Amino acid sequence: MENLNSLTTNNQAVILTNLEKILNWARANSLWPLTFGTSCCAIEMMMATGSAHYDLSRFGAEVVRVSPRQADVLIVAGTIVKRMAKPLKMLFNQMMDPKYVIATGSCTISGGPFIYNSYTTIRGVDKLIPVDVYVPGCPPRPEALFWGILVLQKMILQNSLFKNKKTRYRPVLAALPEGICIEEIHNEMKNILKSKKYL
Amino acid sequence: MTIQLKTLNEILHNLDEKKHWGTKEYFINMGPQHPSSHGVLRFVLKLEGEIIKEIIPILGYIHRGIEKIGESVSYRNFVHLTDRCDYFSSIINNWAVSRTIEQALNMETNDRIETIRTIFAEIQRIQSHTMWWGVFGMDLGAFTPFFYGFRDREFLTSIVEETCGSRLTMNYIQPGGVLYDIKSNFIKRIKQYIKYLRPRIEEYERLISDNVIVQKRTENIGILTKEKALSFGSTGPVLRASGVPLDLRKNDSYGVYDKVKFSVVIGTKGDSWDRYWIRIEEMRQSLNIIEQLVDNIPAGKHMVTKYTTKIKLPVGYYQSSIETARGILGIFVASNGMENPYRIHMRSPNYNNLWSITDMAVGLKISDLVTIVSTLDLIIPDVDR
Amino acid sequence: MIISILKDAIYLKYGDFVLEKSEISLVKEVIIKQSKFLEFMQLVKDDKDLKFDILLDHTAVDYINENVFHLVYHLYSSIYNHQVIILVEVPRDKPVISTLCSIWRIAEWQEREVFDLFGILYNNHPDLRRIFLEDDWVGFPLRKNYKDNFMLEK
Amino acid sequence: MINYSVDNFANLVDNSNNSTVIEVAFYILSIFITCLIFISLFVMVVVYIERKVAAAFQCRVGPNRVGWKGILQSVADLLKLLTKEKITPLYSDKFLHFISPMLCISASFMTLLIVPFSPHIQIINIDMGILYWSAISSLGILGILLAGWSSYNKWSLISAVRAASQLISYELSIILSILTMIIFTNTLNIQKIVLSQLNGCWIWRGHVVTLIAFIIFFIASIAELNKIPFDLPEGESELGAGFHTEYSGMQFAFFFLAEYVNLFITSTIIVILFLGGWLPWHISGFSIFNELMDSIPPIMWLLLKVSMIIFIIMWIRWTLPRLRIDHLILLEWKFLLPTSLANMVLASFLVLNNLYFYV
Repeated sequence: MENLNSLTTNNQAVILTNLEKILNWARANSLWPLTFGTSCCAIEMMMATGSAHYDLSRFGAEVVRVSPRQADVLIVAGTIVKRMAKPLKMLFNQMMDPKYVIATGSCTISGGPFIYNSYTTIRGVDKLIPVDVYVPGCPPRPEALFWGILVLQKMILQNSLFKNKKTRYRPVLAALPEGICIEEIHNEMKNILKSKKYL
Repeated sequence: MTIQLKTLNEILHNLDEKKHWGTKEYFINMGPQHPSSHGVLRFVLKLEGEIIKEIIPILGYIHRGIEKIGESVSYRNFVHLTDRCDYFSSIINNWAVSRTIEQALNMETNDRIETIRTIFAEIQRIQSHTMWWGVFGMDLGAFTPFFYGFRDREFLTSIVEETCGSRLTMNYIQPGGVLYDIKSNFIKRIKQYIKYLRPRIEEYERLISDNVIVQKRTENIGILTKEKALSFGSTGPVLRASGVPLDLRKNDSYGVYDKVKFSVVIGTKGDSWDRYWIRIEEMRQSLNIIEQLVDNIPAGKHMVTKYTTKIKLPVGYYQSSIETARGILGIFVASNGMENPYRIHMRSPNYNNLWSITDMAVGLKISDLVTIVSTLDLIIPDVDR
Repeated sequence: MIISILKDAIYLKYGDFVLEKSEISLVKEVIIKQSKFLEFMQLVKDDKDLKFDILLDHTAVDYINENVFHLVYHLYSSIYNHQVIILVEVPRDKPVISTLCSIWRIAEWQEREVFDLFGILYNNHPDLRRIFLEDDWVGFPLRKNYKDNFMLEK
Repeated sequence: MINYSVDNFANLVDNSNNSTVIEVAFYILSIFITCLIFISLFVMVVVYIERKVAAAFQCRVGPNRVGWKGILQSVADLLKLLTKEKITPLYSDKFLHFISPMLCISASFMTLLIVPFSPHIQIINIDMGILYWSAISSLGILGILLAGWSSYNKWSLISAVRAASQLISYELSIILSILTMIIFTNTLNIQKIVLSQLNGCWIWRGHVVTLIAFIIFFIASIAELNKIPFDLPEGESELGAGFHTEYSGMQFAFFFLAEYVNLFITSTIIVILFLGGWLPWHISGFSIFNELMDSIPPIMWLLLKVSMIIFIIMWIRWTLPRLRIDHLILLEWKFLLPTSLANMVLASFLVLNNLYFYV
């Protein structure tokens, strides 16, 4: 396999291009979510996957599998606490490749309303498992979850996950205008916090 | 003075030695990620074939330490946190905290605020019961009620969202009033909804209650007698199913519940069927309450004190409880005169309803355990806080 | 019943159990001596005109500067629909009190929660272990002097 | 009246006695390929229809983004399952874990041989067609049992034991209701059974008796297919994913495929025994009506009737909740079995005194 890759020009195996497109199309259009709801975001996730108004089965993600073996996408919905970290990691490792993770809700992105003074909440799920798509909101509306799934589908179709499996793209980066990188934003936020102007 | 501290492994270990293991009994772990565990409630079951010999609920998989956060957060901010506990009766939780603060500062609220609060509390109760009915159907194996329950709840959520601004964690009732005044077409839409939901509840009855499979799976399953219900501290529909007419809306008559005619629904045997049937009846009662209130909402200001005034409770203990969709929610505040409470504790209805399962589910099968858990209508983030 | 009448009724009937009358705050709490606590609770439950048959709530408050724990028991009677809060003071260095499992079954798990978060021990409690936190968790989070480097102090 | 001469592929090859080994091999290969193509097309269509029907019952839309109106949805599912990673759990019984999906899918494939699409299109017309079907379909139970046992997971063990007890006990009432029909048709050959219903399908010719046999067969076949209200083996809310918890990718697709092939085969058997297989729907008096009905080819008739039965099964699947394990066994042993036995006695009484229509 190694020498084959060297043959390719932009790290894209010439022979596989069309086959890969078909497989990506198949994987993108039949994402089977794994039910993993802990708190209030789980209700919005159920609202999206299981309710008559917002119907996730339009995008092919209707079959909500219970066992991690048959699931493709792990929608982490709700606060993750220290005691839940081990089962979450075990579940993620039990899932079969190609697997994706959508972190819905501000609790999974950064700990949400329980960041300060909570002795158990994990501040951000990406400390535990690699996350593909972040869906902000507390709880995010079902349409926001659809946005997350459509972004994931686009990423799969663009084959942006397979090129280098180690680094997972963070969509936040994609939305940044040219010339600005994430570190600048972090420093700016730190100064504001230190200066306590907002109090 | 016999204090023996134990750990879970010791419990699981001596469960093995206590009874010599026949080849039949074995351990199973209805893990934190289980479709019918309503969240992250974990049961360790000791099974013999399919019959449950012993059941150990294990919590803490969503314990965020809300009471510890409560000690470093001002009273107005704590109202946000109560939304994240029992997210199916979030407005009623907000009302509990605001009522405690209003009683402590004996802050008077006018009639308009009280009627709006009662209307929204009943709306929240209907939302929670339709959601419960859908999940109850799903736990019994029928997938369609899940969608019907959500469909009806969705109409109500859009009405509430128009006024409160958010779908699930409303944070609508603040100490001293209500955050926003009700929108102009709120009354019209609520009346439409009442006309829409009444035949729907008949449809619910036809789909699930008249179904002989459901009746067979819920009658005489998980019987909670009156004495046991009281000693297990269960409240709300679970206690009323065992025949105890304890409903704070009637006894304490806060809000405008005393001006409204509604009956407290009581069961007889306290089995899963009673707990099921009571919630369906309670949905009808809530509809009646809203119908009586929605026409004559008195005029007045929707907020007595400005939203940004700081709240400082005098030193001492304050306690008030309120009837949520699942039971009595008590807020206990110990204040030392500072801006944030010295100690704040929520008496969660789900936490106390949960433990009666250790006595009810012994000797029944796994599918009965699933029925009982879903008739107890537990919300695990409210159990763990 | 109005709160004050209920408190006076308890003072009248069980005067020697009561530690001191508290008038300062609105809530209907009655402070009880630690020694005769279990006996008082049993009496209060079976008393024919009080009949507190539901132990609604049990929690604790940590007064670190007075070096004392206040244990709060919130009782409710489903027949007369009145409620009372019973307080017991327990020294901070030796927080031991007898369990109420024999009177109300729910006490077993409410006490386990208070043990888990405050570290208060209950003698002859059938199954005293942590309920929310891992068994090997060090320290009791809700105590005022609880230090944890995982926690972000605001 | 069209006289249906029963000749099909099997006879052509047999009487040419000088058929060499290569011809036979080529013949079997062609059968296998046609079966594979038919089955994969059929399953994809039924999966799509099941999702759309379920969506209609639950007042939602169902897949409509993938391809025109969601047609390619099941194609996407199949391709994704093809390329999913395969796993054999560490402590599982490797060989059994590998073989059990094969068992399941081969059991349902082998029963494809006797499906009479039309008088000419049938792979083999063996004399004891129905007996062959009931024998082979019980092989599927073995696959499920091995799957649950070998995947070293307590939940799938419970579900496998539940599946075994359920399928074996409902096998009884299926075979008994087949026997009552054989009393009427007194032949096991499938084409002959269909031809025996030339002037009226059995369901109303044998009036009460065949109606009871139809109902019992229908209930027992739903239980055989693990469809709600009998889906205890993979009850979503009780056992999670049931016996196929530890299977992923193509192995899970085999169980999925086997389930739908069994659905097709069982509904064809119902159609053959009770609704007059590929025979057009004739009303004795109206000759023009009958000519019109004859214009539709027999294979369309069979697929029409089969899809009707499949729709009813789907309808039941999306409305009823699930039975409990002891109610399930109680229903079979205490209710279905005695009625089907009494039904058989009644059937023999009817046949002896020629009391059914069009004797």
